[in-house]
Amino acid sequence: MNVLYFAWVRERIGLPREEVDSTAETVSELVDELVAREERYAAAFADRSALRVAIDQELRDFDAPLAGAREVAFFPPMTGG
Amino acid sequence: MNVLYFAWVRERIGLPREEVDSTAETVSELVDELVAREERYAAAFADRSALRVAIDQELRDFDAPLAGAREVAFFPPMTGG
Amino acid sequence: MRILVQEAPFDLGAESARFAAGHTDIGAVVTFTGVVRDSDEAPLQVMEIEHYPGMTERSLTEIAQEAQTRWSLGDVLVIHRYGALKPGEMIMMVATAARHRKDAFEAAEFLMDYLKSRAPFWKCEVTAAGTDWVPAKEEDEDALNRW
Amino acid sequence: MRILVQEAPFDLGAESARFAAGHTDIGAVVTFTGVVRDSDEAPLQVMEIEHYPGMTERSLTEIAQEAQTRWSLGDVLVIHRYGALKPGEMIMMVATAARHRKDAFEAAEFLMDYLKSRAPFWKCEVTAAGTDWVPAKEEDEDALNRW
Repeated sequence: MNVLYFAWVRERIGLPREEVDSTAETVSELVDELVAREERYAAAFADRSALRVAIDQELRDFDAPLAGAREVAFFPPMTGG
Repeated sequence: MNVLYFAWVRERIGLPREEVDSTAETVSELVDELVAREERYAAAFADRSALRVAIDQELRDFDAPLAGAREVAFFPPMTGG
Repeated sequence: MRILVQEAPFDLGAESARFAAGHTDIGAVVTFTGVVRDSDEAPLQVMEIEHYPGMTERSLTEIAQEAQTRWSLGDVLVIHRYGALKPGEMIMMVATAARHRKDAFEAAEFLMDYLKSRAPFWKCEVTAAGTDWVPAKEEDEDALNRW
Repeated sequence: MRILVQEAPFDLGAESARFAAGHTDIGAVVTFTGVVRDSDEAPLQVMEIEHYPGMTERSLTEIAQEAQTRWSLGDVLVIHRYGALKPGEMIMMVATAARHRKDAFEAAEFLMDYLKSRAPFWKCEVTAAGTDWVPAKEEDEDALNRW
């Protein structure tokens, strides 16, 4: 699936998007996999309560299932307006 | 003193302003004098609760004193905006 | 602060752009524009707006000054027309500028609530059926109680 | 309903005038404009606004539709920019049109409250001291609870 990063999450991980092969069933499991990979992911996901997640462009919780998801995005709380 | 009328008060009395010689001490006494004059004043002032009064361009009550007043205006509740 | 009472139309676009331009210490601009709406019953031919020259300017200035006392505002604009207006024409506008949106919104609503019931304007609707002075609404008087 | 997400500046005057023009069934138009404010600490060189193309348009459309469900509105406009903006530049605007002022004001405040915390934009302040991602404010999240 396509994984996107925005704002300081993007900066810490060092790229705006990547294709990830994963068997994670939830967002949390996907984050666990990423964190186990490299230090920069661990830095980005250190405090999950400071992050928001969208599945296929809809805001969801970290325990949301990933079945059928094509696009998962991680970012800090939004500051529009 | 100068007495001004606006909106339907003006229409009922038939003029927008007039010079009135009066010894009335309050707005209410001035209205009593006007009402005693002619039917058109009685019609305009029939329901004083439906009217507002300004003395020298400041909203006041009907029991406000007239001492020193140069301009008294009568009108229905305002509908600005 | 800028208060205008005039018979001529105003240019909402130009006024809004001029009001919002060139500030770097404000983050929020709110405008309210009142438009002549067609009557609920008969088609409206004209809305006649009468006012009390002198007292109008004075009361609008007082209301704007009160808003500046109550909220932290960078600027305030009030424009109100009088005379004969057609449906769809703009009657008036207020604009507020502030650092934060809450101040700009609240001040604009305050201006509108006071202007409705405390500025000496009276509206008369002219339809084929005749002329009708628009009555003041109790809810407009009630709206003042929240400030 | 009109939703625009763009890098280019918009013309507040022209947009406001176009939005308010030609209605005879609405009496109230409210606009809110967000302006890049100078930083509280160091002078701001540039405000970088990042967004999530696709989700941005979708969420703005959902927020505007929700406003139209909750209030009786004649029209809604949302414009939001992204990219590099200088102090004093306009970031975004919303406009609402309604028969009555209460609906127009409330809907505009609702749009702003949701747009602040639910539309995928992120602001980064660039000063001589470096770059800082603007943190979300707790009061902005709390503001959603009133709706």
